[in-house]
Amino acid sequence: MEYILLIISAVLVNNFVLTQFLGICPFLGVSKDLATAAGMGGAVIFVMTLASAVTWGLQAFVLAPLHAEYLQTIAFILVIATFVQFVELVLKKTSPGLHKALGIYLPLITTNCAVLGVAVLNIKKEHNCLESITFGFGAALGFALALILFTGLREKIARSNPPQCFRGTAIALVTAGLLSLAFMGFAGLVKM
Amino acid sequence: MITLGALFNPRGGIHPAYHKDSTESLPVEAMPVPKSLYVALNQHLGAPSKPVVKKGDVVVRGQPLAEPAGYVSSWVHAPTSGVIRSVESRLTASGQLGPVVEIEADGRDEGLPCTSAPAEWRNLPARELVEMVLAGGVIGMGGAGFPTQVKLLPPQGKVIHTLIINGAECEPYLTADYRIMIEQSEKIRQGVEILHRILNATKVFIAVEDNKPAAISALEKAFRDFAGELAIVVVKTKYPQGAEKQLIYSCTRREVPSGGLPMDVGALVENVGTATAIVDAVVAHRPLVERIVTVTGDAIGQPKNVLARTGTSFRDLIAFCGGIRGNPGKVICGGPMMGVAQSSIDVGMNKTTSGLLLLSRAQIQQYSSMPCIGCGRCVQACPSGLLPCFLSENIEAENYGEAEALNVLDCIECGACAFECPAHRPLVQHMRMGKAKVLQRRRQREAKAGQKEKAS
Amino acid sequence: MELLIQTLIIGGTGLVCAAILAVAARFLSVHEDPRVEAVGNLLPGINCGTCGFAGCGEYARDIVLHGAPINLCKPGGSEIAAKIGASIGVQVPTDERQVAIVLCKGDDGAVKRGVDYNGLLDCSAAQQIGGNGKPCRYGCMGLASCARSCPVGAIEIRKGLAIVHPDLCISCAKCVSVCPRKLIRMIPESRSIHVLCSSMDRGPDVRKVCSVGCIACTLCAKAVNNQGISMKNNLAVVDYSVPLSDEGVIAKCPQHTLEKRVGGKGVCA
Amino acid sequence: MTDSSAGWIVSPSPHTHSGDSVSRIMITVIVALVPSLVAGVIVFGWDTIRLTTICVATCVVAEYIVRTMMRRDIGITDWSAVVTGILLALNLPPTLPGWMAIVGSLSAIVVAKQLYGGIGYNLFNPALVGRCVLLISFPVAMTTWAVPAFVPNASAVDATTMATPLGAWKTAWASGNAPASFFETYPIRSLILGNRPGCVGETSVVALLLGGLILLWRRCISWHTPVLFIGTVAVFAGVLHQADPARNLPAAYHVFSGGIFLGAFFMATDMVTTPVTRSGMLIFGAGCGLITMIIRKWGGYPEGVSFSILIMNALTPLINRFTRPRTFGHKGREMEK
Repeated sequence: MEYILLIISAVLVNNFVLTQFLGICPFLGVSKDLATAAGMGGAVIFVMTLASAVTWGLQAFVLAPLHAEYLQTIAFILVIATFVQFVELVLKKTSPGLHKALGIYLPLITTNCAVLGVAVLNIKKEHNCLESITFGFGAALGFALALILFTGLREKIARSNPPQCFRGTAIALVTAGLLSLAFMGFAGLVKM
Repeated sequence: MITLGALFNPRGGIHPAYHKDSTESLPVEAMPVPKSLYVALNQHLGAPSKPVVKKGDVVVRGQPLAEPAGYVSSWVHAPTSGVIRSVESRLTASGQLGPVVEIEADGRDEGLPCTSAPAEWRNLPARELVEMVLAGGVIGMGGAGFPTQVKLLPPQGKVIHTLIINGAECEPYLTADYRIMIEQSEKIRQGVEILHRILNATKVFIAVEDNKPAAISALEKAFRDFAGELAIVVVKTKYPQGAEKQLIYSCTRREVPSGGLPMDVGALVENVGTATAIVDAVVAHRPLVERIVTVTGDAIGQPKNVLARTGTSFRDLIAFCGGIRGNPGKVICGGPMMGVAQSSIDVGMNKTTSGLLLLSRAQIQQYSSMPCIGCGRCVQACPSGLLPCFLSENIEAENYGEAEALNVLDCIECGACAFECPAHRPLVQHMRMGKAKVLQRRRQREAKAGQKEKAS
Repeated sequence: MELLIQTLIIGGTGLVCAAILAVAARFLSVHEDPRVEAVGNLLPGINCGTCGFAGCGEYARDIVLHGAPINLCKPGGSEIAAKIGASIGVQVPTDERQVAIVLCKGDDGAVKRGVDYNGLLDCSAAQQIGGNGKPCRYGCMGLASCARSCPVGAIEIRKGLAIVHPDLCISCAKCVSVCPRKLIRMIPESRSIHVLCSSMDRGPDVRKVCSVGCIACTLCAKAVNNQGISMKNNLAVVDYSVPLSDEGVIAKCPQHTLEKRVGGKGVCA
Repeated sequence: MTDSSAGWIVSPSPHTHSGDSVSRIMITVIVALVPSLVAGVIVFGWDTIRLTTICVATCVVAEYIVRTMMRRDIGITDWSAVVTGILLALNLPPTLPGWMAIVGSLSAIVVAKQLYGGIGYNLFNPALVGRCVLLISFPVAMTTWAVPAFVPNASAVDATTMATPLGAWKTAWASGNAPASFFETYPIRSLILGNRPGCVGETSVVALLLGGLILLWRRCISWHTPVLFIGTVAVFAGVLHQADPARNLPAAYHVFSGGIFLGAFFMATDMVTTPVTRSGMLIFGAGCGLITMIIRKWGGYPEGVSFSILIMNALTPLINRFTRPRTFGHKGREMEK
């Protein structure tokens, strides 16, 4: 039950994109087409879940015993980068179309603050191994959900008619703001 | 023979004001042959006919003016006797330029000498009957103008087992088919017998909308002792009930597959007017050179059902019906839903011209450039199950790939969506443009694929 | 000591990761022609699409793998074409610059509109219902589809008539395929004499609807002995394949359909 | 008469029309809102008129100014800004300061509507965006409720304010106690008539239902969304009540209090921001009901209608995508290419 609440909290209440504003770059970058967004969501779920597990292990078994917590950031990024490179290799092999559509945003998951954020938050909230994985998975799920939701909205924005100066990213950011306003309704749903 | 209520109800549809009362009780009136006639050579679907006369030739009524220029094409005959004034590109009732033969009538209206006695068609083989239909220049008179002989010769492997006679006449204002059903129900019966003989169909349906009880009883009387399996289907009054695919669904609950033809579900639909034209062509060897036109609308002096020669100009038709009253907003060839707004009245009527409509400004649709407000009424009205609102937005944004994915090619351009649209968007125009662009893209894609194949 | 631990941790993690990736790369490698990337790097990368391909990358792939012409990149011009040619060893075709011209002169002053139009402001949409009420069935409708298709804004609609500014034209020919009445042609830039009409109606019919249309009087064709201007379907047609130098012919046209325009500095009606 | 002087029109088909238009729909909505406005005036008095005037005036003026700045057609003749203004006013507590109402109206018209290009292009219901911006920015002012005109149980009232039924229930249980004399303070009859604290226009179920019927009769809305919205809330609340009658309000209380009727008939049926297909409307209504009840039961707010509709607005493009009707002559539903 606790784990389910953790997931609900990460998906709805503390959605990484919509209430914590992490990972905005790919959120805006790959939300133009449903299939691409779903692919990105999948990639992020993979990277985030595994990175949560590995970084937790790295912290618990290497950094903490050796009192080298100050190396957290750089070591975590190393791990994340590996996973991202791995996903990139897999996608290039299995789904070149998706690989092409994701373009620069795929390697950019490395520097996606959402992924690093999950790893760091796991340590900060003193999650155990299973909690870390659950939290990582939930956060990634929330990211994917927000991405897919936003894709639908982007499609409608593409047909809308904003003033010249608001076209493109500007109106997308306004929309993200309104979406996050709507998600405020979930505030207080899970007290964690 | 039996009379059936509505069998199946196709999806969507609208209920416009019908305005049929001003002409439905008026008997058909024959119009004298006018001085000049403008006979278009592209009245039918398919290749325009090839002219066989030239400027200065003298012709008599029923003499061929042009011959078929392909398999899907038709003969065009002289509607009266006179001199050919010109054969050139002119404005036609479709709104486009097309080959037109201008005839100056000599006033004598002589016909071809009768070469053979009325044929005893019952003894002739089907093949010969089809030849006679072709020679008579018969085309679908409901509006599309598909050459009838092509429909009567299904390719190998296709069997037509259901014949549907279309008397729905769902377009508002028009009463031409209604008058045919009342005044010539016996002739329709003869036409059905000929079609029955050609096709050997197992089932015959005659579909009439339930707002035409007089036509139904006239048909019931004419067909009461018909030998084959025949049913008069009283379909629900709604637009576009008379559209070919919708009517097939109403009678058989079969859907013509996307991109297919009625014969793919074993059906053939003929308009009641076409049925009478077939009788003329087969029994009397008389080619199709005249038809009944409903001249109506609130800007015409005297609404009438007129029997007029093909090529009669709209100007002459209007003059015969009491001239223009007041200030017309639109002159429309055909009905108000699918007809073509004319930019000139010096245009000849076709074999497919079922009506000429003069509407005042108060009666007509005014299109605007307002954005879609997403009410979804077009979605509910669309008989094809499309999403006209999103289609039009995508086509406006030149997003033709998405338009293709939304099946724009399945649009039948009936106009139900634009009739309902509270934002008055020109949805049908969007669809037509989208269809053209999607087809163009497809051709380009195929050409490119062909090139690549060649290169590799 | 501290330094050693740091080095060991980061180095060790990096080593493990590198090992994993090395193994993965071995099993998941994909081969791609290196020339595609080379050509792609030469292209401007703005994905304008004027070459007719879906972006620069696609065009690069087509050049290398399917032998597409190398001079299609308009923004890059001849300079980039030369570079691409050098990198993959293909000769650059050299031709005179082509510019678009609208062969109609019937603006709102010359053609009186008889019937109003109520529908989409798009040429091909209007053409499907026979035009937008301008009585000439061959001339420019002025609904600006060509102007919208022009990637550089070289087409202006002036008094209901499309006019190309040749100095801005990048010869992409997009407008040519957009015009439903086929009024736009690509011609060599140096050609200066044009018959600005496309109507195939007979003279009296043209006169009825347009004050500057070609009435097929044949004076111009006779003046040049059918060398460079010839009559075809009730219309004088300029043969742009050869230069036409005799400028006296312009004065011959009673309708002022013939006009002289050079390289963008010409007189536009 | 010659052609050139005839002056008639060429246009694409069809040449005839049903006669309905956007401005007619908007005027019908305004007419349908009149009963609720009247009810608001009866229950909360002058504040109703004050807020409505401020919101409508701000919306119309803002729309006019923004359209002029964007150099677009001035679209205010379609009456949509008036509708937004009235709907926003009906969604505000009666005592809200005027300047806050102005802030809400500006968020509604400028941010939620005109930034996207005006009517037809907005993604979220403008009035609800206005309300939620206010709710998050001024939580105290937005949850201070005036005492209605005819209080059945005066003992539950301090001098000037009173809690809404849902608010009273939630606050009491937050501290672990059942609210005292709840069913005497808020009898079901006054919930239906509208004699209870709440937003200006959400209280009178009778008036809202009357308006909803006008919209249904004039074909401005279809029954799908409201029925599924209210039905889902009723079923959800009913199940909860069955499971634990002491802690959960009966279904009727959930349905008749809060903004369910206002939301179901006037906000969840907004044409622009809701699905176009019938099945989409069903999903939309059910989703609204579900999210409303989740927020009411487990969320931080006592009321969730506004947020639930906004969230479903965000889902609308996806719902439209996945509820495409089957095209005539095609085999299956093609959801996605």
